[in-house]
Amino acid sequence: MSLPAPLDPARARKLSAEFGLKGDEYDRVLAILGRTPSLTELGIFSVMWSEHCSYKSSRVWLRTLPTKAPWVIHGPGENAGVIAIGDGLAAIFKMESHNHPSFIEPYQGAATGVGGILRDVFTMGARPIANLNALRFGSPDAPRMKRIIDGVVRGIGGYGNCVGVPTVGGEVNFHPAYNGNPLVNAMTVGIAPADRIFLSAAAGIGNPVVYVGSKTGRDGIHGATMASAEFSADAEEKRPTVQIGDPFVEKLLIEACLELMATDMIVAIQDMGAAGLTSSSVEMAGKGGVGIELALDNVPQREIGMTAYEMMLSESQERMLMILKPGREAEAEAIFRKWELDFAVIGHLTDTGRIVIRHKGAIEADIPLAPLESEAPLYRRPTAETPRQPVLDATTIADPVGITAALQTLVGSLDLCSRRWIWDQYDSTVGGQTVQRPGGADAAVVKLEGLKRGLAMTTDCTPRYCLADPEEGGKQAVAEAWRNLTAVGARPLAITDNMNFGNPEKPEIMGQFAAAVRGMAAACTALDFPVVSGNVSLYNETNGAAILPTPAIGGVGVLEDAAQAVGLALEPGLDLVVIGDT
Amino acid sequence: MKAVVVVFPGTNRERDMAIALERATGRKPVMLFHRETALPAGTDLVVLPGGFSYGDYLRCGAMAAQSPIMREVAGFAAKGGHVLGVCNGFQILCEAGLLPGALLRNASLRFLSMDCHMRVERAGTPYTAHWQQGAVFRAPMAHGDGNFFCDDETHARLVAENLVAFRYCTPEGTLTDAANRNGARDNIAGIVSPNLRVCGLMPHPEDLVDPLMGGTDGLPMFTSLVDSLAAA
Amino acid sequence: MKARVYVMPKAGVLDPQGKAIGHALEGLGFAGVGEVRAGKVIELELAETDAAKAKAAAEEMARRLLANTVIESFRVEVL
Amino acid sequence: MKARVYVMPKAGVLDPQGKAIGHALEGLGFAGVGEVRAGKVIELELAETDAAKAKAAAEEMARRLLANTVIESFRVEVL
Ligand SMILES: Nc1ncnc2c1ncn2[C@@H]1O[C@H](COP(=O)(O)OP(=O)(O)O)[C@@H](O)[C@H]1O
Repeated sequence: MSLPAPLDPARARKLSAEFGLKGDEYDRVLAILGRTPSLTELGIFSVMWSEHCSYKSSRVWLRTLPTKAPWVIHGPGENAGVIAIGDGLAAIFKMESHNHPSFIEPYQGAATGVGGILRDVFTMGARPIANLNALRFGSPDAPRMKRIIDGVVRGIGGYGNCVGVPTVGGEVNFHPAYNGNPLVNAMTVGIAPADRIFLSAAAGIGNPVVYVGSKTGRDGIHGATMASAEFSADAEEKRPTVQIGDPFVEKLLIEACLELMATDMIVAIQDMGAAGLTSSSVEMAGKGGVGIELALDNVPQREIGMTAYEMMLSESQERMLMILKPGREAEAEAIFRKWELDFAVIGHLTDTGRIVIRHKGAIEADIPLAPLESEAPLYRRPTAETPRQPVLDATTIADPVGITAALQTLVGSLDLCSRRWIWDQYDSTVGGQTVQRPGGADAAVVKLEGLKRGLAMTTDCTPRYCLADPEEGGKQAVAEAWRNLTAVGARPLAITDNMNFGNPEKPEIMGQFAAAVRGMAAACTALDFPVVSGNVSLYNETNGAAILPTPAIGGVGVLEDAAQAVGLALEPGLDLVVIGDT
Repeated sequence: MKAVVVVFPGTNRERDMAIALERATGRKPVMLFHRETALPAGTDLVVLPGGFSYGDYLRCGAMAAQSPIMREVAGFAAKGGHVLGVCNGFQILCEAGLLPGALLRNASLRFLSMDCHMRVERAGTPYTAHWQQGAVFRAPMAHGDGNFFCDDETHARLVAENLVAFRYCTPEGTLTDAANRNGARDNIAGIVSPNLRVCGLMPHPEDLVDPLMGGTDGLPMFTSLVDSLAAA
Repeated sequence: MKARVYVMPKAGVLDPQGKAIGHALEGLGFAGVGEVRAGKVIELELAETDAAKAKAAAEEMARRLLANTVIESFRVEVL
Repeated sequence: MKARVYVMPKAGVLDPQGKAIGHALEGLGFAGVGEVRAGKVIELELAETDAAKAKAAAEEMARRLLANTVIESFRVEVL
């Protein structure tokens, strides 16, 4: 078999740095391949070993989080977390960030963030029943910030409303530390029969690899290529890095996938998230311990003249990759055609343990999968503890304005003022199961169609606490999620998290991260409230200044009877009772 | 009453509608995919539910109005069949010419998701039989393009022939600009055809048929239909 | 051939989008902006090579789908 | 003067609306329709009477508000 055309060795090393690989990381690429990589291979290594895909800075810490409980069906490691909620059902949920894209193009960035997290959930067989979000904006007076806030809110609504998944809750903070780096974290909760969960591990040598959804374009191919004119001789400006969402296609994809999942044709399925075709094919084959061969000529393409490199790195939205049982292609295709979606067999599984990419009669990549995973960089980066803040004695603090004025100032402050203008743009009732809408209770409550049972859900984090003391802040965020769930009458079951931090190569940032994880782990253990999924977003910095440490927590709990849900509206004639020390 | 709920690509409130219909009739409606070219035998009521058919691209409801099944729905209506369109379904009925007028972008240009109040302007139709004339009820709305528009001539006819079924109002029943969140002409929230058989409205009575979801204000529409159609 | 279909709100039809844009331009400090109307352009690649036929086809598309003549008027240009 | 600002999705940027319209035209039986792109036209009444200045002003409005230049390109015409 012929080998992929290697890059010029000196150029390859230079390019690897542009693609974000460190020198020693590139040395490992050379060792694994035993030769200089082709452009496509370098692209695959660089995305698989990116912080985003490999969790190389955070993994050692994430491992310390408690992830088990009798009701946990699948913890971290799958597309989303899965817990048993009774009646033979499972709740599937996860939270994910779309911070940087939302800064570049707020509407589309936020919209595609919602689209991505929805796919993570329905790819496991769940019908999405609710969306939530956790937003951090800069000072409204900062440049562009009003447009960012407006665009993000409209983008979340635009996507969720169109796919018909109610947006039932969320939280918003403002702080100048987010001026150049707003955070957009989106969460989806779905429901599936507990014995019909779909996983991503590929199996069955010879089984077809199937591509469904939208066509592939040059969306979101990372900046480095844009900079290297060589790959875009025909005018760089034609190559937008912004991904555009198509919630209409996503809605069709949900219906088509659920229809296919009701049959027994699927062996494995995964959405194409960041670095779409690369991460999905590598992860599916890697998890299954098999090889995979792709024929890119068969990939549905939106643009003319796309290269193997571009197709493997494209982040076009609304696409999924599946392994089907042999001989079932035509039946599956009929379902996707009915929903007017693209469907293509683009490869098959092999027993070689390698990923082989063919395009236009040439081999563009040939990489052994095991070392791509086992040799992936893993860092235990140095940490510096956050200096302890002095503890203030509240009784010694002067009260210059009086309690009424203080209360008015607080209620009118950005962090506490009404969020109605936000959730008035989100369809919170579609589905007809929303028992507690935004603003109605400490957590949203959604009933399960046809059953008494309901789920409660919430997102929580107070970044200024985390800045003052990341460990206590991490603890507090978990505890607040737990309290909000119990406050509506639900039994808290598990959380997902979205760890938003600055540059992990700085010890003080890594120290914040480690401390927040410590605090979260302590709270999760104490409350029997495991982490079942999550996402990490690092390098949230502008001109060297980091955002506040923001470990956003998404909590889910169950109510045996949704009719028992309690809201927060006070009614005349009731007694007020305070529980706990003030 | 045999109800059929049409599902277009992008329809997303068909389940809400099915729940409301089942609650009122005791039987599940038939869910009909838009590619079908015939209505089931014995259909009493066709419902075009809410959602974003074809992504609301171009104009809300424009592409769905051209679907194969819509020729059947038009024929059914022409023969005096009952057709209800809610939200996107209302937009589709207007685009298909089964009801007059059009639904423009909300005056605020924003998607509006909130409860609104409506006054029943025409009681005694198959859709409003269980309300008193002038009754006020609540329903969620959730739309970006619900701003009802029609030209002067059409408006005069709607008023003269008493075809305005619902108007946006305050909880007390007063017609104000503030209660007319989407900017609709003359506070119009819903209309009926001259034979009273075709009805379109923007808000979602089907989402308020259960005390658990905040009330049963929307239920009379469905019980009215059951009574009117069972008698027919 | 390429055809462009321009679709504009009819005179007398409320144009909330145009109005909002007018407001926003004012807010940005642009002076001397009068009425603003917001419409759509749809660009079509047509296999047809005869200009008159292409125009007729695009007009038919506009009538049947691209414009809603209750609220919009259209104009077709062939390039 | 009157200025028209045409705003189109940039080449290569996904245009979900154009795609859906293309599908629908096909469904209606129109043959030979290739790519469809959907954009906006904004018609502005300007007090300015000098064509060059009016054009410059409209271009500035497009850059600052009417077009999202991350994903859209624009073209100004003065009538
Ligand atoms: N971004 C958002 N999206 C949807 N709902 C939101 C958002 N932000 C806040 N909310 C809703 O507004 C209400 C008040 O929010 P918040 O002040 O964060 O509540 P709490 O402090 O009780 O957790 C909650 O019901 C919450 O779900």
